[in-house]
This record gives sequence, structure tokens and C-alpha cells, in this order.
Amino acid sequence: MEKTSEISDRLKEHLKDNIVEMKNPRESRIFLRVKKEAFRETLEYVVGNLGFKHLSTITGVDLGTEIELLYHMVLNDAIVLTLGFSVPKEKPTTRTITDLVPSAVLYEREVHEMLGVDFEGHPNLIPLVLPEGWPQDVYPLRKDRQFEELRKIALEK
Amino acid sequence: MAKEAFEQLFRKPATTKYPLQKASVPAGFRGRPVWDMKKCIGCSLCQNNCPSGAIELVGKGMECEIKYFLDRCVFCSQCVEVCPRAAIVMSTEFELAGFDRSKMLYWYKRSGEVL
Amino acid sequence: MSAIEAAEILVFPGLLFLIVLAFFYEWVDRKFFARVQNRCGPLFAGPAGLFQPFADFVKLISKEDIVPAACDKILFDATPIFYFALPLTALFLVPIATQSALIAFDGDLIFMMFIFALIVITVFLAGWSSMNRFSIIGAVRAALQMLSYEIPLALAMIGPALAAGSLSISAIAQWQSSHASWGLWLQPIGFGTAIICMLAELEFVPFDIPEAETEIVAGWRTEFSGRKLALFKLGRDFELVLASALITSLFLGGAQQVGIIPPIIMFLLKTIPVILLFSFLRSIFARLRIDQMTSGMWKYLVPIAILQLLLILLGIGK
Amino acid sequence: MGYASTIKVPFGPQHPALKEPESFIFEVEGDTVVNVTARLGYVHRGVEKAFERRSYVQNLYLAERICGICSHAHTTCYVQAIEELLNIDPPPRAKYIRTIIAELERLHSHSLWVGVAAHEAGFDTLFMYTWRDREEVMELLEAISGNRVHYAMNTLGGVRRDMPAETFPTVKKHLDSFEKRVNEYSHIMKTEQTFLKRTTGVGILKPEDAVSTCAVGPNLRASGIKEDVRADEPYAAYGETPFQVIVHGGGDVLCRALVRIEEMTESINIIRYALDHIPDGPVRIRTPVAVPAGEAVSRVEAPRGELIHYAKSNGTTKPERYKVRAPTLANIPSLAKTLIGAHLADVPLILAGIDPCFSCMDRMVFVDQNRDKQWVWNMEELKRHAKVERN
Repeated sequence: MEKTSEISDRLKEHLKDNIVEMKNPRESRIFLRVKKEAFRETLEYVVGNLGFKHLSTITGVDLGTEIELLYHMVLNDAIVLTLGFSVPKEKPTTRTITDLVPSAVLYEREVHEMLGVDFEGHPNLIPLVLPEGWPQDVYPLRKDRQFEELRKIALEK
Repeated sequence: MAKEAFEQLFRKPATTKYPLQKASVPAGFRGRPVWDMKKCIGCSLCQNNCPSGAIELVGKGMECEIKYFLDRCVFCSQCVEVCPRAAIVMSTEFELAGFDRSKMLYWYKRSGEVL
Repeated sequence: MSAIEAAEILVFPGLLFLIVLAFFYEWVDRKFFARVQNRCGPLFAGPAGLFQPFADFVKLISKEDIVPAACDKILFDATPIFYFALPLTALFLVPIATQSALIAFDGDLIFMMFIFALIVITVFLAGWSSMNRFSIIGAVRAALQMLSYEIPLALAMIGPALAAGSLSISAIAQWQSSHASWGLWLQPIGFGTAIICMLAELEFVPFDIPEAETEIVAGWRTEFSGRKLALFKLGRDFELVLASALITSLFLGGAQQVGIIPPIIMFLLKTIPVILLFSFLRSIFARLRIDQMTSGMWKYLVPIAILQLLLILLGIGK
Repeated sequence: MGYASTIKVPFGPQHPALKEPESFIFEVEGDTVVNVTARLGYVHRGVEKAFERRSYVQNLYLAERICGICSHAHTTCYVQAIEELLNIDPPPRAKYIRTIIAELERLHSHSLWVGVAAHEAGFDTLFMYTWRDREEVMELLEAISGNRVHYAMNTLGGVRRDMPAETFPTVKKHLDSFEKRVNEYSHIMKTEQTFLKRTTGVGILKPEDAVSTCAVGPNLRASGIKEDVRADEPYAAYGETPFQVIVHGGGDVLCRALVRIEEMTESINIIRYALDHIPDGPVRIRTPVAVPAGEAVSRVEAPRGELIHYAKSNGTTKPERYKVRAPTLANIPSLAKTLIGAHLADVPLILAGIDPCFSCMDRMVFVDQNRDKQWVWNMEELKRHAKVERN
């Protein structure tokens, strides 16, 4: 089995200055943030060459002016690579990864409805868990949405 | 399977006749929390730590009274854990369901009476 | 019609007695089923929950009767009555209180088979008329199921008739008592076939395919509520009585007079074990799929039933 | 050509085969499923948003309430993430107790599953037996933790209650009798012909499909892929406990049943080992209220498979972002693969086969914390809602 450090070395070597941030807080955890343009290529490398076949989930984080997308990829059920990049909040669009990892379909839908990120090329980008009739432009997990406001919307509906 | 099923005929039913026959709970069961107002010093730790907002302090310090909302309580016993004076204990009371939420307020007064 | 005849039809062993018996047998079935599963079963209504089926019936009668907008109103109203009346009619053909049934004629066995077919047709119409996806699937399954168990059932019922040389149920029962030999000992294969087919007729596990709860909600009964459902439930209980009574008459010697014991006691003593057998069988299997059920019936049960007939024709089991 | 040859059969939001509200609409041609659409979110409660406005201690109980069956798995995952952020290591005795509770939880979850699967197959007697015997484990959990479902054993920096050594013989006694019962189920499942007929070759998930759809847990292991977070990335006391990862190659519902049954035996052995080797010492250490800024990913093998939590802290007493992905959601894509082409009668079994836990998956009704407003529908509102639904 490959070591966590080996993988991070290989990633460093391959990506060079496309890396925004790379952390290795403990064994079997890698946090890697790349530039938006380099994400697709990185993912192809990670899935194709490093063998990270399992996508655990996609997390979207509202950073204020940007939305960060974190893809938690798992190798051999042991090493978690959290691959992230940011999209601007005004125009949060990125390409879908469903062609590379088919099971991302649900996770992308979830991020889309919760944070309003558009995944170009996604086969069916409709809300996953929010109720029918939920307003189009209300994304609950964005920081500017308050809890009380969301409850009001849910009650009015 | 047939043998297994046949054997059951000569066994006592595993279910109990619950409302007629009281269910027992083990020691350490987390039932409805009960306050001892003689011990309470009004530190408000229980209120601040309660995950479901079931505890409300009325007044301050030694004069405070405790409002406990049974309908919000999740019986986690975090309040028991944080209480510095051990003024809260979890009772073994568990048949707490009801139809009226307004009856589920327990108001612990300083005088020791409970509304 | 004399007063006695009227009393016979309406009270004993007619309508009223049969209703009480139907509730009682449902209770026996439920209680036994529960005990096999290590549960208490009905408990609160009456001693040991004896009145629970009746309480359920009263409760259902008092409930709102919801009629779906899309249903066929006439059929939707009529089928519960048919479903309740058909097994009741059939029960008059079976000897209960005396050695001969209330209505007995040569050929009533054929009439009985006809009623069994009618019951399933009623079920089919009930499901079809409610215009619900689950009901229609259940109705089609019921019809398909009937096609597979009707033949072996008829073959199994013909066995005792051949042995007794009569097509009257009462005559078959009397032939067994006069020969002091039950169909069960003479034709065990036929008895087994009949039990299996009756399980299918009663829609008991493993043949509860038309109303498979976890697949199609309540199958053909999905849309029925209130008093219609109450009638269906009562009809089901009648069917239970009918199945056990028929098995008793054809294979267990029927309601015999043994010494001073009146036929009615013998009838009860014989039908209750049959109910328990049904109850036990339905507790130890998983539900089959409709294709598995159909192919199983045609591949195995029909040849077995024919084998029994051949044995009788060869003189074994007469 | 010109006529519709398929009918749509809805399963849910209310359906006897689904123990929780979730909607599946099957397009059926004859008796064969040709298409399936899932509508999730009926038990969406906004948990992830709620995490952001509670303190770390309060969140502990919120995490527990994501799911009833795997409540311990969620809290374990939560405390692991926060402990990593706090950079503390809980005492070894606490880790052993976490392991014991986790395995007891797996026992009761799997026996619940065996019962549900039997019920879906119309096998109600087995369902009653398994649930009866499950009570034994539930009562054990109640005696250890004080509650049957929400054990509330985990806390930041350890566990809340110690297990006194004098209780061990009782636990072992119950385990012995439960093990006998487990062997009995495995015997019934392997020999009862009607049950075998309903489960063999039903809902086959091929290994390559299992990998490509990112299936997790027993579902994955029944397809012959040997992956188990407990073994591959040990947490709690699993690194010190010997156990086997159960794998079956068939990929059908029967294999999923066998994987779970055999895992139950394995769990009993783990608990026995843990009881024999539990170290002495404290069960918890004090933790600060505020958590330093950072991020952590925590994984746990819940009874249903890999559970992953992501925590991001910002140095205050409340998390910045908390993400939960429950195993059922990960298994939904594989479900679509297995359902298409199945008999309608097999649908409940296949659905049950992944051991769905929809509350877990949907997470998030707005948990009422507002003191004066109550979100309870009165009859009038309900009727109005019903009318709207009908139109």
C-alpha cells in the first residue's frame, strides 16, 4: 500500500505551481487545494494515475466571497485526499465530474441546491432534498441566509 | 424453521402486557431531569449547555427559578454533567407523552414547589 | 318455510352461528400465529382477547367509507357484499350441526368449486373496480394465482368423491364415517394437495401474493375502507371457516355422530386443528413470487394430484 | 408504439415496504422494472445549518440525532473530527468503550435489518424472532448507557460513563445467548427454501458496478470488495482488536444477508476481545470550549457502511462548516443499477438490501429551537396542505 507521503510527493511533482495549499495533518489525510483551472486535470490524474476511485462526498463551503468545493476522494478505503478549489460567489460555475466519477451525480445536486453552484454538463441538476416549491434563489447553506429566515420560507411554502 | 416455530409454542411470550404490567428500567436510566432548588446556585451552565433549549433561567443568581420544557428535552443529561452543585438528577420517569404541550412546562420555584 | 327451518338458516347452524364461528376462528388463528411467533396476540378485548375480531369489525363499520373518484361505483359497492355472501352460501353445503348439510344435493361438490372460482372473480373485480395501481396488480395476481391452484384443488377434491362414489359433500362425509376410515388415511397425498391449495385460496403466506403487504400495500383491497373493508374481513373469516370445514368434510370424516357426542362438537374438534395447521404453515414460510408460485403449482402440484387420482383408480385409497 | 406499455407504480412517500418516508416511482413493464426515479428529502431537517449555530458540546447531541439506529457511529465520527481539531487523544479505556458500544450498535442494527428483510419477503415469523432477540442487545445498551437508542456515550475527549468491570460477566452472558440466536438465523436463512428462492440471484450488483457507483458497507462487501474502514483505517480500538472483514462474492440479496449475519458473529467476538483487554484508566479528559481553526475529515464504519464527516472550525466555540455524508446516500446510485430489470415483487427486498436509513441520508425539518414559535401543524393547516397536494 502506498504511503500518504509518497502520494503527496507525487502530487507535488505533478502539479508544481498549480497547488494553492497542501496540508498533511496526519497519516492518511491530505488536504490539497488547487487553482480552479487546474482542478480538472488534477482530478483526472488523481483518479486515473493514483487510483483514487472512491468519491466519498463533495462538500461546499461558503467562504464569504468565494465558494469552496471539496472533493473527498478515498484510495483503498484508507487514504483520504480532500481536493479543493474555489469558485467566485457571483458566478459559481464549474464543470461536472460525473463523466469521471458517475456517483458524483447526487453529491453535485446537493451542493447545487445548498450553495447554488452550477455544474456544467450535469445530466439532471434538480434539487435533491429540498421540498418542492422551494424558492429558486435561496441557497440555505450560504452564510448570508439566516436560520430564522429559512424557517419562515419553509413554513410559508 | 418448522422445529424452531414449534418450540415457541411451549415458551412464554417474549412480549409483555405493557400497560397492565409495568416496564422496568435499569439503574442509570436517563428519564426526566429533576432539579433540587436547594442546591441550585443559578450559574446558568445547564441553560447554556442544553442542546435543545429546554432549560430557561428566570432571574439571576441565588434568586433564580428554573423553567424546564419537557417537550423540548432530548434526555441527553448534559445538564446533569455540567451542574457544579449536582443539583440535577435524571429520574427514572419515562411515561411522559401527552397531548398538551402547555402542560409540559415544569417551573421550579425557589420555595421548592414545582408548577 | 317452517319456523324451525328459518331458525336453522338464520341462527343455528346458519347465519348467526357462522358469524360467531368466523370471529372465533379468526381469533384462534391470530392467537396461535402470535404464539408461534412468541408474542401474546390479541389480549385486551374480552378474556384473552377473544372478542378482538368482533371489536375490529365494529371499529371498521364505524369508520368513514372512502370511495375513490375514479372507481367503478357499482362494482365497488357490490363486490364486498359478494365476497361476504359467497363463502357464507358455500358453508350451507357443508355438514356442521348434523351429519347432513342444510342444503345437500348430489353435485354440490361441483357447486362448491364453482363458488371458489366466483370468490376469486369477485376479488378480481374488486381490485379492478378500484382503479388503483396496487389494486389492479393485486387483482391480476389473484386471477393468475387462481389459474394455478384451481386445477390441483379440484383434482384433490375429486379424490374423496371417487372413493365415496358420490358428488355430494354430505354423502362423502357420511361414507367416511360409515367406513370408519378417513380420507386423510386413504388419500394423504390428496389431503396435502388440498391443504396447500387452501392456503393459496385463503391468500396465506407463502401464497399471499395478491395482497403482499410490502410490495403492493394491500393488493386488491387497497382502496376499500370502513364497512366495505369490514365485510371483506368477515368474508375472509368465512373463507377460513369454509376451508377448514371442507377439509374436515372431505378428509376428516366431517361432522360425525360418535357415541353421544353430537356432530357439532366433532365438527369443532376437527376444524380447529385444521385452522391451527393453516396457521402454523403460514408462519414458517416466506412469500413466493408469482412466477415461482405458478410454475411450482403446475410443475409439481398438478402431477402429484393426478398421481393421487391414478392411485384411487387403481383401487388404492378407496 | 403509439400506446404506453408501462405503468408507473409509486413506492412511497408512504408505503409498507419503506419504514421511513421516501419516494420511489417505478416504471413497470409487465412485471419488470424499466426505470426508477427517486425523490429524496422527506425527512430533511437542516442539520448541517443547525451545526453552525450551536456550540461544540451541543452539536454532540445534534450529531447523535441525525439517525436513531446509528447514533453512536455519528457521534464517534463527530468526536473524532473535533478531537483531531483540538489535537487531543482520548484515553485508551474510552476508545475501548467506544468500540464496545459501536459493535453492540452494529449487532442491533444488523439484527434489525435481518428482521426487516424477512418482513419484506413476507417472512414475518423470522422478523418477530430477530426483533425479539434484538431486545437483548437493546437492553444491554440501556443498562450500559442509560438509553436504548440515543446512548450519549461519546463526549469530546472520551466517553461519559465508565463500564464497571463487574458488569462484564452479564454482558458476556447476554452475548453468549445472542450468539446462539445468530447461528440460528444463519441456519434458517441458509436452509429455508422459500427465503432462498426469494433472495438468491435477486438484485445482483457486480463488483465493477459497486466500485464505479461508490457503494459502501455490507453492500460493497457482498459484491466481493474487501473494504471496511475499521480494518483499512483503524479508529477507536479497532487497530488493536483482531477481526475479519466478511466478504461474499455473489452480490445478491442473499449475500448481503449473509455478510450481515456473519458480521454479527464477528462483532460478538470483537466485544468479547475488547472486554478481556480493556485497559484501566480514566475514561475522559477535559477539553477546551473553543476549538482552534482548522479542518478535519473523519471516517467511521457505521453499520450501513462508510460514514464521513467533514469539520471546519474557525477558532470560536461554534463550527464554521460541518458536513455529514451518511452511508445510505452513497448506496443510492448502486440501488438504481440493481433495481432496473428486477421483478416488481423483488423491489422491496432490493430496497431493503442496502439497509436504507433515510433520516440519516436526508439529515436536515428545521429543528425547533426558537423559544416562542412552534412548528406544529394544526388540523386546519394539515387539511389545507392535503388539498394543495391533491391539486
